[in-house]
Amino acid sequence: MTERTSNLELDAPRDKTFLDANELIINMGPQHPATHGVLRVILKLDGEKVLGTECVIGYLHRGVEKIAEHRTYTMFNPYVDRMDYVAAVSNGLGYCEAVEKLLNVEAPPRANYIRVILTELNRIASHQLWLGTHALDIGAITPLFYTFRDREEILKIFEKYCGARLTTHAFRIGGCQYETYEGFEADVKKFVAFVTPKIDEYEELLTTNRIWVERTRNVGLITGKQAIALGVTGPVLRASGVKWDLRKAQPYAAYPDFDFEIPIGQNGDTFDRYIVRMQEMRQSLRIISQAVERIPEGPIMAKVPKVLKPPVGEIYHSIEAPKGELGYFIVSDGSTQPYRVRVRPPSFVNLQALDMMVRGSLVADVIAVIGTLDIVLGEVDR
Amino acid sequence: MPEDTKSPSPPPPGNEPKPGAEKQSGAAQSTSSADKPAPAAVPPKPAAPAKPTGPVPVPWDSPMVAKLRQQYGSGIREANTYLRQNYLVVDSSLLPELLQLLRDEEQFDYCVDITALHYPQREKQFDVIWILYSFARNERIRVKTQIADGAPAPSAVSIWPTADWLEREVYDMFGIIFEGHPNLKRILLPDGWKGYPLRKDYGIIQQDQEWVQINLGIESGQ
Amino acid sequence: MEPVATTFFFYLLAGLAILGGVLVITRKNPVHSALALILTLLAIAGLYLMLYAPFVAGVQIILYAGGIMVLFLFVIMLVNIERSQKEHQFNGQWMVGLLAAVALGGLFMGVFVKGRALFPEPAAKFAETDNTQKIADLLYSNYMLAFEIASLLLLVAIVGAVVMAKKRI
Amino acid sequence: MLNYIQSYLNSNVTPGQAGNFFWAFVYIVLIFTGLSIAVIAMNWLERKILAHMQVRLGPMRVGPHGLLQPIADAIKLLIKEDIMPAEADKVVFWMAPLMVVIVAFTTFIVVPFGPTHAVTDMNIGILFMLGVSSLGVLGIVMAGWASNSHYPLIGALRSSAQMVSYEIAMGLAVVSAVLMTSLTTNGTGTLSMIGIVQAQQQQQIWFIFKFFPLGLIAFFIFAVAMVAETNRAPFDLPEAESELTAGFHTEYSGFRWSLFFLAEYSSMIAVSSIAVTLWLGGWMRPFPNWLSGDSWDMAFSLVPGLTFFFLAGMAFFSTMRMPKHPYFRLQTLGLGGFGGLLGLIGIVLLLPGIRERVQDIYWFAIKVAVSMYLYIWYRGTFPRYRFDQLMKVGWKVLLPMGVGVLVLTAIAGVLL
Repeated sequence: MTERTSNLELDAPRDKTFLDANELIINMGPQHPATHGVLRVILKLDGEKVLGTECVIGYLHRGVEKIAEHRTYTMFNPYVDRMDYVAAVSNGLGYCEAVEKLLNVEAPPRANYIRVILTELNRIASHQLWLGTHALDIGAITPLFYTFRDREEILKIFEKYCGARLTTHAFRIGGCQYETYEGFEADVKKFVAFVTPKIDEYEELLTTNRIWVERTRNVGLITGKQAIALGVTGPVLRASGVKWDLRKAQPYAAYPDFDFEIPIGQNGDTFDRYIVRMQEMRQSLRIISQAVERIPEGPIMAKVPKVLKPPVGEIYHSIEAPKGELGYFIVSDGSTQPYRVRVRPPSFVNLQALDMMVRGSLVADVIAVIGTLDIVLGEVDR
Repeated sequence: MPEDTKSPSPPPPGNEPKPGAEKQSGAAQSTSSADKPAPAAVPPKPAAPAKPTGPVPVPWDSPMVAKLRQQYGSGIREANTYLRQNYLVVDSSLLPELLQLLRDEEQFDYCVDITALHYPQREKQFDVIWILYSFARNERIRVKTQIADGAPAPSAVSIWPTADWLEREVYDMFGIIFEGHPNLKRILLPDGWKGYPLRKDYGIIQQDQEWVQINLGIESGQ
Repeated sequence: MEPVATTFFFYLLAGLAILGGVLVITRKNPVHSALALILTLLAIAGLYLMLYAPFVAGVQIILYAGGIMVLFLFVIMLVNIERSQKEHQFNGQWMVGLLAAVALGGLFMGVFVKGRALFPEPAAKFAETDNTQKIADLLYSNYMLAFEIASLLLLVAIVGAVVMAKKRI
Repeated sequence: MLNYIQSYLNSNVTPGQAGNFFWAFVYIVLIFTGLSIAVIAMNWLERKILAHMQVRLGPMRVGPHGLLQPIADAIKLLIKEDIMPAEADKVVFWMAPLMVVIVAFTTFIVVPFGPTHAVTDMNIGILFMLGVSSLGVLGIVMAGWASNSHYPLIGALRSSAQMVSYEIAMGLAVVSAVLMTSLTTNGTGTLSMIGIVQAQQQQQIWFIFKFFPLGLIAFFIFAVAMVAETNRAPFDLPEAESELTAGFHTEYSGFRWSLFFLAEYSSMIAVSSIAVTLWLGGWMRPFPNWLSGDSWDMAFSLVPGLTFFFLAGMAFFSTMRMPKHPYFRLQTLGLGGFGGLLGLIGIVLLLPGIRERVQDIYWFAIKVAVSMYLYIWYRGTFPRYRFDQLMKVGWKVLLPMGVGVLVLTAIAGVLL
């Protein structure tokens, strides 16, 4: 068995604390209830204190980037849904927009509005799933069921729209394949009205709960500077006080049309990240209700040829996925298949911060931090 | 089943005809034919077989580029804008210094991504690409360089800690060695794996049969 | 309540205590030894109960079997057991040990055979119900000073432990 | 025979004190079976109540409303493969669950379900309960160590540290309650469980309200410590499934695992019994002084029977609402039979000779049940404490509070 070796043993002499004779090496995962899939974390412990960690990833590696080189642009579109499978719509949006940019076409306004609505719904779904699992990791089992109950409503809308619930493949290069179904706007409005009090309900269970606050305050601290240096993006970066959201910084789709705020935190701890994500759900609801009010009439597909052959060139396009900056670097050689598709996965990069965030804390904090980073192993491993 | 025939993927179009072209923007596999020395006029359209007229790279003029050119002269091979995205093509020898400078003086404090491209037909087979972002300027650039197979690229871990895993992934997938990386080993594939899957000469269903047989106890993963 | 089958229970408990004691010194694995020691302590607690000393029995269970032994066991569990298992069980002083045991046994036998007259007749049995109250009365009247000194000693021990542990942190 | 039963019914001490082996044995058997049934019922109730708190239905398949689910679970556990890790310390691994179960059941010897409903009344009753239940940690430590695996060892480590720490706060709270017993007319206190309840009867007040708010604070300390003692949420760190997979019983499966389960629930019931005995008036019916008199006694003694009638009524009502499909015939019949059984029990409980004797058990059980419900409620509401926070709560909050309450109770006892 050529088992993966940990570098923890190798770099032992570098760190003074590693000389402690009481250390214990524990293997957490890949089959562990709190690693959100097949993440394996090797922990070096002194009692309960974490001296160092090493993530072993790749158990879910499917070679998405390699597959992309052997599929046409259109054929590859469904594959991106399988990366961050809880935010499939965002993945599709990023990919479609990147290819559109490469083709130099623009999706029509109506398509952009539909994209925004679905993407924001998906962001709420993703955050709800995060909240449920994160709370479960910290020991509060009840929020999980509440969030799944409400996420169901979003999935129902997706299902009505495109027939799929999770890996939606909702968008096409050049716009949307499907016109909204009859009653789409009403459904979305109903959902907004339904879920707004529910978010308060989650907060009621957790935000003022002493144990929750104690478990999350000053846990997994990361400053804005450190976050930037580690390339951390998304809510984790914003919770550290960096007001940066690609929807505002480099707007795409129809985002310039909407009025919304970027919630930020101050301490960069797990509690702030929780608050930021809760606020983000509210902001997403705001965007959705604006979009649904103003959704324009018109075509939903731009003029794109049946066979896509983008001109020779390369493009990097990124969007604000629920987990952070999701980028696609696509190189075209002028043929029908991309020469290279590189995905910049937010989960992968964010996971890198785990080691820094948990050093010196307790085992229970590792769980909390893995949860708060909101990783999806499908995206980490691709 | 090994021959899915697709494995050696379609030869990259524009580039390979001019292997090792020094002065050329070999790096810019993109605008293959648009291999103008940087500040030159609008390059000719790509001899793209397919589309009518796509957008073309135009020279990128900015104080920063001017400064860099002044400092490094011809080391900056290209500074272009394509589809409103700026990129630099530079000599690999300048890189450590240039990346440091980009972070310290030009405020590119966020390394978005590090990746690579493989052009088997070229003499210097690999493009290594750093995608950088500056919060202060709200600006994104790409820095590209060409390196030969087996030649090391400079590691950026000391500049941006985030480069750690990103470089490991490039090493894992392309076999590019990053000099100065503290812990360069495979990240997504198992440690004992042989071969670098994202190279163009690695077939799509190819795998390390030996590893699969030893570790999984099956004949083949296919 | 009147104890029943006194003889049977006495021999049972005494046997268990001796068995535990033997196991403590013969087991190679220190964890097994510690568990055997707990058995002994519990058996002795049972003997206390038979002697109409329920309070002492309860304290024996809470403090020795429940508190001290758990901590003791834990320390043993965290040390490297493999090494201790390779070491010799007994060192070369078994001769001395045997002599001491024989001497002690002889003493006990002598007392048992000849010394019946040394001990007074069994005192009148305290009713079980007020045994605990009697202990409390004695502790807080006649033996007040000794009790307080003992608690002071414990306080010193606690402070010392804190100081020693603090140094390392 | 009848005379024998009659004489028993007229006895006013526990069988242990009377030296009556037969009845002591009967009580042991009754407690054992009753406890097992209570654990099974608790299992079902926990799943149902938790499910309803979490907007789901819980078990619904096995039997009407999943009533037979615990039985199905038990059968599953019994026929499951019993795995012993190859590297485990066989003897200790084998002994650990036994130890835990024996300890959990032994404590019930002194639990007073009524003035005469206990196996025996010990002079050191409460001390005995605390002592024996403190042995439970031994079993957990043994299980964690014998599994020879990291997660169980950490779980055991956490559990022993936790139990030893909270035992102190628990002990202080108990002592302050015991102190209150010494304020009876004869002047001496008692550690006997029955004596403690009788003291409350004599002083005409539940100790939770004694020297308000001192009794309440002591009860609160005990209520927190007892959750920690039994390793339940939010103090379930030894078996925190998101951190340690299952803590000390990670390596256990099948029957051995079910012994841990049994022990956990019976020790929950045991500590709840202590709380009820010490602070909530034990077996006493509500308002024995305020609503006194023969007619009130009569009315309250009817409640147990009526409760069973109510349950039986619910069962019959559900029987009528069962789907008429032939597939459900067996279930319908079963539920009807169950209702009939409950009704029968209700009738028996209404018999004059029995109802006076049994209502003590009923009130005691009701109080324990409330406490058990709280356990479930905590589990549905609270996240889990972290280890250092747990220690902080134990040593820096509960312990000083306990000492303070003890001192203040002593002062209040002398002055008032």
